[in-house]
Amino acid sequence: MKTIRVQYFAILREQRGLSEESISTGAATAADLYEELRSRHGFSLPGARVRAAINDDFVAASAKISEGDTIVFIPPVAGG
Amino acid sequence: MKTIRVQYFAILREQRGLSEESISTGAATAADLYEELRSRHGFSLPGARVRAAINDDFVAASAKISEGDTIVFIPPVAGG
Amino acid sequence: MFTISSEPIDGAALLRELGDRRAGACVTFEGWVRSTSSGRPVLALDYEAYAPLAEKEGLRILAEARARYPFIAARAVHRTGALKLGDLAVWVGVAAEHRAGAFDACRYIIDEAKARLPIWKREHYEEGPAEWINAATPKN
Amino acid sequence: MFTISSEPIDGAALLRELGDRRAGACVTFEGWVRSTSSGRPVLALDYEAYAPLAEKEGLRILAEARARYPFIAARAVHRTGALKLGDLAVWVGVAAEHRAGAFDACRYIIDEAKARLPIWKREHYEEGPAEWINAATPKN
Repeated sequence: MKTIRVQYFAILREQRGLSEESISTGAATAADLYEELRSRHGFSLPGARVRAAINDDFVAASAKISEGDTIVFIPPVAGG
Repeated sequence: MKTIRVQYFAILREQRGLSEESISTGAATAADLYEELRSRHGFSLPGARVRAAINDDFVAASAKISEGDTIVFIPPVAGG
Repeated sequence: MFTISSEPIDGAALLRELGDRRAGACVTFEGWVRSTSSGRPVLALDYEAYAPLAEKEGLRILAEARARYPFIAARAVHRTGALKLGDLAVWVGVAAEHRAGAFDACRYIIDEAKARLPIWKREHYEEGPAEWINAATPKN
Repeated sequence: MFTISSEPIDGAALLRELGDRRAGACVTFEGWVRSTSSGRPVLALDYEAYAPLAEKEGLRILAEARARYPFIAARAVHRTGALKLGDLAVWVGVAAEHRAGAFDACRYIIDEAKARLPIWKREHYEEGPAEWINAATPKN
């Protein structure tokens, strides 16, 4: 288990009901963590539609999570 | 012979030394008139590099000149 | 420089920053809040940004534009917060020696910014609940 | 509207004229007097226009742009007279529902204006006599 910080924006922030939180997780990768949070909070966006960032940099879904990381899941952007 | 008005701009104005004049001419077309003025005033631009306008509309070099027309010969434009 | 701003954007001041005696051309893009979206009447909207990453990604976009097109200076700002119809949501300006570089770079920057920056838009409509654009909702 | 002006161009005021609630994008082009021309240092320049025909031809260019690209409003002004370095020589602005139409129309208008309007430029250099650009002179 490691302690990390998660920040939420836009629809994820609304569905979670808060902007950030500290959590303890056994998830190894960003993708694993998203699935854990999705099932816990009922996020509507499937993992394939969300990008991940760790410590303010985009990362692959397979990126490893480390103790103390700040992780953000990025919903699809406005586009047009 | 007909009486017409000629306006000069840019390098033609400088080489003629005035902005406009009334002249009497026997020239039938815009191209004929330019050659007449060029030989009289020593314009450096050959006829092929000058466009003609009659009464504030672009015309072909072969356009006929009528009594009372205002004629302008248009040097190459600035471009860039 | 690419910045995220919660304050109104002053396009005229940004344009003055781009002034340069070597520049013969300056192209600007302004994105305005418009009154319809996909045919639906819109009343207002909110922009929310993940600002640190948006500014980093914005700088990457400016660097890519510089590698592709000849220009002297570029500046971009994206607004966040509650905006009303007609408000300036995003501003991009590029000064270049010649106009082709200014047009190409300005268009590249706004196209990439719209596609890549972590900035989200929620529209408020005349009818029905507000929606986050492009995000799946529980209903669809 | 396409106008020829002997007074300084107020870009901010022109931009406000283009405001429209249906517009989501506005692209502007500014042409500035720059400090070199084909590598030669320039001190200042004069623009001279055959104004009635330039405005007519400008309106034709705007009509052509409207037939080719989707936009809501366009406005252009070309300066005449004595300009110094950094001065605004030409301004084109296009407001459109979407940015592609605004970029395409703005670029079309300035490209055609530069090629077709009866407007001439005389450059004053650090060294040597002033020259009308693109016009053959007695010496060459």
